[in-house]
Amino acid sequence: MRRVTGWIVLIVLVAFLVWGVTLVHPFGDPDASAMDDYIIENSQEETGSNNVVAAVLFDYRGLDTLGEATILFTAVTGVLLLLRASKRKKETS
Amino acid sequence: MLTKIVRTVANQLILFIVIFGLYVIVHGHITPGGGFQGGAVIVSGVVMLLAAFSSQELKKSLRERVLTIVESSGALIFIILAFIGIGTVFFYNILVGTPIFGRIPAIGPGPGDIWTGGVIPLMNFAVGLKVIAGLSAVVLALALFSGGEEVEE
Amino acid sequence: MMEHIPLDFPFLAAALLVGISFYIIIFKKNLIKLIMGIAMLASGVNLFLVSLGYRAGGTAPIYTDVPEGTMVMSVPQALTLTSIVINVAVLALMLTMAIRIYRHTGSLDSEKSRKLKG
Amino acid sequence: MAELITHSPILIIAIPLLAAFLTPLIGMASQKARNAFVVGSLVFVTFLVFALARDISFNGIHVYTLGAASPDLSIPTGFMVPVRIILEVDGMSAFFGIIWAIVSLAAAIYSLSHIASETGQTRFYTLLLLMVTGGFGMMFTGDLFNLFVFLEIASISGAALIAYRTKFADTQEGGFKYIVVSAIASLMVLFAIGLLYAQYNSLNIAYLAQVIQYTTLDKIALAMFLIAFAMKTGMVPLHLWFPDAYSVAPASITGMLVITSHACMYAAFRICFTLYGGVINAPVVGWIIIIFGLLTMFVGVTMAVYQKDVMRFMSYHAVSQLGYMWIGVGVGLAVLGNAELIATYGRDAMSGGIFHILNHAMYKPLLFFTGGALFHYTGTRDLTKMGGLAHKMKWTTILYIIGTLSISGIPPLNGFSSKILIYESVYQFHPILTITGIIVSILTLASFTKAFHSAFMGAELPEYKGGKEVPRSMIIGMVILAAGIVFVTLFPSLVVDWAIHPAADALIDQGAYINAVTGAIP
Repeated sequence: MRRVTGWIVLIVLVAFLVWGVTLVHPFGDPDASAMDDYIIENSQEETGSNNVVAAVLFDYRGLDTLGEATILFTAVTGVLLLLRASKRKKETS
Repeated sequence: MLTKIVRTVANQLILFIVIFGLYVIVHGHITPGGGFQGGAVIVSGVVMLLAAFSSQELKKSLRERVLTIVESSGALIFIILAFIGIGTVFFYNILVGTPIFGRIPAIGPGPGDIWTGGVIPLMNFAVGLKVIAGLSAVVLALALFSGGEEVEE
Repeated sequence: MMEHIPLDFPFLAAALLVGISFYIIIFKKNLIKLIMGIAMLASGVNLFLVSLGYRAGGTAPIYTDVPEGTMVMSVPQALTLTSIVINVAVLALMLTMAIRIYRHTGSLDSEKSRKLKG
Repeated sequence: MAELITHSPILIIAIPLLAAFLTPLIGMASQKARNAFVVGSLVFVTFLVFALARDISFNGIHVYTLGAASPDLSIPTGFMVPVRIILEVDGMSAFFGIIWAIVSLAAAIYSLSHIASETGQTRFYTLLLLMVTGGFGMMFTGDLFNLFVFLEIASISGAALIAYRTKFADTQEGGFKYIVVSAIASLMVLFAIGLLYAQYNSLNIAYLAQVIQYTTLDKIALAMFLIAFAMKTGMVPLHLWFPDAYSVAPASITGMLVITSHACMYAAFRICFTLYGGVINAPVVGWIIIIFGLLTMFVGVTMAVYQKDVMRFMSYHAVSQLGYMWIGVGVGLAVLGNAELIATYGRDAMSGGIFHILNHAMYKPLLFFTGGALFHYTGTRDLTKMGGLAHKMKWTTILYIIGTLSISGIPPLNGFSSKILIYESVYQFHPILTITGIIVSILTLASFTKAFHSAFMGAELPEYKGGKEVPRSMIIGMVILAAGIVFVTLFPSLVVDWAIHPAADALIDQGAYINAVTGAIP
């Protein structure tokens, strides 16, 4: 029973995915994108960075990168928290 | 712990890996790369050391406590760089036009200039610091834990 | 150069990756396989995102010593970069929990190591 | 002060984040200083949230463009499309922000003594602050990809906190389930964002809402968004992970997880009403939400009746209560676009659903906290092993009674005011919804009474004779939430006028949300 349900879910999902991606614009030919063109044209002037991706990461979409760094920080903190000893070796004040 | 040949080679190679990683971090705003990528390069060197030497041996030079402090400071530098723009707006690139990293490159294709980008190179550096310390701490903690040792508080 | 690649190949590859990973997530019982499935799901989504921004014949959006011409879209690349790092973080935490579960129950089989029911 | 208000949308996100980065360093120096620092920063954030909400009720939507030359320059001069990340705080966001601020403050205070005997406290508080950041980010952002990033922050820190008590195997399993579900859900969200980006080349919610066409791809994206967020809130066919994860976490974290599921609900509302509001096939989507809401309500409560574990029992009730909110807002969605029906009962139904979110956000964490207090006192979560606890735990008993009366909708408590609002308005839409709601309410009361009887009443058991009431900070944490309940009970109309109706109107009024961003072209 579980297997059958699983297969049905899987087949429906894959069918929708393949159908969906064939509706996306042809590869290599996206619609004209005002936002990207603006960034490519103006990033050198506004941020002084030759690397447009770096300009997007740290200037135009800086909060995303801060969030990304935060997630890394979260994961590191989480890993160290979960691998900690659950008993104190010596009592701290 | 692997053979002496591997350990010797790893010992020599780590220097080049670190230099390459630092190069990727420092040139993040003019060539492909940046803090995350360069940090990941250096951490791959740490993983190599972990494979060549034992985690016990590596623990002597890489202390968890130190790594935590470095990671926190990297994150702090990043968020403070974002905060100094708050005179105008959070994340405002305040250094563009100033003597520190403030030059504007020639518009259009051209050779890169290291003194450009405003806060971007500094943020790259902060992120690189964070990634190096954070991911090293993770791989070290996982290696130590599989060896039966737990992280201290 | 692009003429040789059947029209939407990267998009279909992304859909296929997502499909395979859902197969793994639904049917596999081993926790490590489950984690690998999620890693593949992430790769599929990342491939989809980064191929959205490709413009035929475009160069990387970096002005240092680049020939004149169109540049590919830069925002999808930044999004993909962000998403890759996020998934590294998620995987690290998942693996840690899998190790902890293995320590507690001595098994990585999600049926055998199960404590919580209903 | 005016400067502070202008920058407050980002400050509310950035201050807990800054505090989280500082906490490991302060924790190395002194534990007391760390605790004071954590609570202090949360108090400051709560103050900022209230100031911002007050300003919004007078001056309308706040827009904050990150990295631009001025905060309200949402679109670069002489350009038509937003380029940068924009934070957009309207009545709905502010409403959720207030809830999140209060509950996280109460949870932090409650944790001070709840986890006092455990190791790794510094990392615990760091993650708690990160979770606060993630929640606020989800509520305040006006950018889809940013929403995904903050969703991930909230779920990763939540998963690590669920697995906090590493010496038990079930905590690890609960945490693992939570992170797997979150990872799948957020990757689906990301895929849907990709589908939207493929067509409109933008990530800003307001701009997308303006240009969206409702093509087939948009429908697939909408389905993916809804499935992902429904999965994260524990809607019924996808609810199996929910009690597993919620019952094993430390009680303070369970209280916060309830609000993160509300934040996912907020995201789903934002997608349905604001992003797709102009083009959506409202009756169909509304009915789908209503049917699954009904299922959620009913299955949750029937599963809860059999539970012996006090936290599992409450988790299933949380599932069931979430159904009320889906129904209330779902009815509002089903009649969206029909101004007459919106005025007769749609707005009331939505207000009822949103009011119920507020009430649920007060009494459910309170009940989880009392469950945690029982665990703290007895060392077990098994209800059959408890008994006669009212003799020693006076405060906990009183607070538990308040929570129980509120969740079962006994007049005059706040749970009643929101439920009656839902019942009245939903009855005009379809009577069966109201009948099911009342039956679920009765079952809720019955099962909570039974749990009360087995835990608190009866003779004092010999093994719990020597214990003392739980420490003071846990009681303070619970009393903060109980005070919220009492406040809403005493002034329901005040709350409805100042918080609920603005939030409901913010959802209905899609144009204002769009105008706040795209109308600001100089």
